[in-house]
Amino acid sequence: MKKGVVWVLGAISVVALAVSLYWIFVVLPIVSREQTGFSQKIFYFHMPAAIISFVAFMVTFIASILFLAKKDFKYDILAYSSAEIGLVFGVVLMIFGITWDKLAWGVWWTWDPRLVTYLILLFLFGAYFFLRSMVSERMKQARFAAVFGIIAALDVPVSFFSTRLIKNVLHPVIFSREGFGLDMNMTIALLLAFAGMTALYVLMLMLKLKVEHMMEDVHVLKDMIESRRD
Amino acid sequence: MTAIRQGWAILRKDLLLEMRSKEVFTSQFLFVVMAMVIFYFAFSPNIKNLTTVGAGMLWVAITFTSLLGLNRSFVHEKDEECLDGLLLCPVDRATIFAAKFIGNFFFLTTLEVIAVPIFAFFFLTGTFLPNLGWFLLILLLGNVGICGVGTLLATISMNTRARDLLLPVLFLPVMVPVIIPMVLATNYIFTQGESMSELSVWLYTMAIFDIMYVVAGYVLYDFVIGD
Amino acid sequence: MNQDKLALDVRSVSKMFGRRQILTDISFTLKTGEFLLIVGPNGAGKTTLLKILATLLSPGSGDAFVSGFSVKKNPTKVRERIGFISHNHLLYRDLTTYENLKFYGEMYGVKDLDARIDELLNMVELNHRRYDTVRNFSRGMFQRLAIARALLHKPEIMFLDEPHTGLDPHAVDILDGMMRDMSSTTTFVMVTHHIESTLSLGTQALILDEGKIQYCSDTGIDLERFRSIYGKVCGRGIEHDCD
Amino acid sequence: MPDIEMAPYVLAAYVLGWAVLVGYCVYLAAKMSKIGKEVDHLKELLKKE
Repeated sequence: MKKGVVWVLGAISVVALAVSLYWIFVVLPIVSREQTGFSQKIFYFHMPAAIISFVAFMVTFIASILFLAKKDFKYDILAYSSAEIGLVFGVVLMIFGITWDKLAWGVWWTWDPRLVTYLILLFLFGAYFFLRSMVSERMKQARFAAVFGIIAALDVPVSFFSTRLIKNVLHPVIFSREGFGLDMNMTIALLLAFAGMTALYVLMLMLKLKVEHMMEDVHVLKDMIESRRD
Repeated sequence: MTAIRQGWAILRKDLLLEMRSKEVFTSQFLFVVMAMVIFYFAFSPNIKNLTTVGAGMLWVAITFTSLLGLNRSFVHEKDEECLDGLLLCPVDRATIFAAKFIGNFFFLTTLEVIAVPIFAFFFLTGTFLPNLGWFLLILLLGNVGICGVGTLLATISMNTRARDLLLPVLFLPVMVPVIIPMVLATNYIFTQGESMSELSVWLYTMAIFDIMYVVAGYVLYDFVIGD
Repeated sequence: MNQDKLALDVRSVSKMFGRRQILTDISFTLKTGEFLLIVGPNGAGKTTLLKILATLLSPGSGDAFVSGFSVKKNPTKVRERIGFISHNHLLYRDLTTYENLKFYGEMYGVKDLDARIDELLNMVELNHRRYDTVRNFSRGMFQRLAIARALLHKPEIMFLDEPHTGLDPHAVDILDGMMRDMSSTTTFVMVTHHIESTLSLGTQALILDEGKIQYCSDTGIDLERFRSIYGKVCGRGIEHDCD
Repeated sequence: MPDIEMAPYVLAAYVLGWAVLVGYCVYLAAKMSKIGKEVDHLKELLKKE
């Protein structure tokens, strides 16, 4: 891993996220009550987090397929590393999501389709890691996890679609995010946050992969020492 | 041709074994009836017309009961160490999936043939009868979904340390987005029973899910069976 | 049958379980009609090797060809041609003798299945148990039926994983008789502990230790060398089991 | 809810969200340095023997 890349990514994410915070809280005016007021500021971090966690799970999906095709452990490592980071962003997303609910509807939890979709998604990838912990043989673990990762990722569109269905029954559409109508400053804030989070995701992934490869090194070194003693 | 012959041999063997022991059917039947009794006492104090919660009760009962059967779908191979025997046969792994899937589907449907009328007798008023055909279609789609993804996940879980403990953890979150349209559609039939136009969206969702997961199981089965 | 056709062609097979190296770069060939004995101490990788050849495990790297078919690319073709006997009998306890054989026969697509089942049941002397569920069989009866099961489809190559373990004398007789009768037409690969009693059957031998080949005959067993390497690897003479 | 009452919720969400992201990075860094030490230790052992 190139140290320089890590620093650059780190710098990008820190600067972009700091500037975006400045933009969100200082530059941007508070929008009018009709447009949900101060709570709208959540949106600028909420949406990038959603997209990143979705992307992270897609990476898991693709890496799982590649693993089954090539049987190379580096894809398995990529798959579960990305899933772990996807879960981290998923948790962040849930924090923003339930706050949004509280502000928009006055309760911490509504069965908002997006929230439900992500709740299911978190459970799915929680199950993914539970499955991994239940298989000790490395090859089998990777194979099973890859199959379940594919199933879990296939579940995302179904889950999104079917949770939309409850929505149509329980609540008529209360609010649609498309109605925001972003102006110039809003777009800048959103793009900055998005760039910062993307850099952060790549950075986290690189660190996580590095950690996993170092753990591999530890095993190899231990084996070498043991084989010398024999 | 070969695949059909082999699939049929596996299926017939599983049916024969179950007919001899009847252990899965007996436990599933007891479970589903007791679940209904408990549901009655849980809901009846507050809800006058149990038909309004009927769809939820039905699918909760069926989903959890199906777990019992799915967990047992490999019990003979695993407990009697016959899995190697099956794997040594010149048979496509996808064929094993198809046979096990059809077997599970058959067992679950058999159970429902008995359990659902009992359920209807206990909880439902007759208003859904004109739409019986739609109701049966929902049951059919639900069973295909449960058994499609269940067969694949049961094979995974029986090969792990946790064995049958793992199946609910894997199976339920995968099933939730499908149980939602199943429950909604069933509820619609139980309580409204007039215009069927809205029903089609739910049926499509279930059908898409069914196809997706049966195909996934068929394609991915090679990776989950055996060591 | 062409005696020079290769029954087995193993090309640098390696296998790891997790981080543990079970087999390292195993290569050997075996001609059709030969009888190969595989011996070695516990944990030498004998069973793993046999399972790879029988397509129950995938080779981590390298490839093996059974009757010319790759275990990696053509496992189904391999499975059609092999019989496998291990200490697991691979029988369904709640099925009868006949139903067990019928099931496996259909899986293998055996022609004239009923006649074949008759013939085999006579051979292993279980015809009188035809309609009994096998649940209450003795260990020896299980093993005899397992032999019949493995022979159903007239395999070209038989893999035997310590077939003598836990057998009663009657079953041993049947097993040895079967191997003698078939040895002219069938290739055998046997993993064994009881080296002394089976050495007369073998035409080739392989000694494995820690996943590596220590001795591999190609033109018949050189008894001197075999004895000395066996002694070195197992720490005792061939009159003792190696484990 | 008036805007001014929303502010604490929004800020709390930001703080918590950030805490999770930063916390994960810190966890990764800590793990990395711990394993780094182990790798160095093992390499040294290997040299000595």
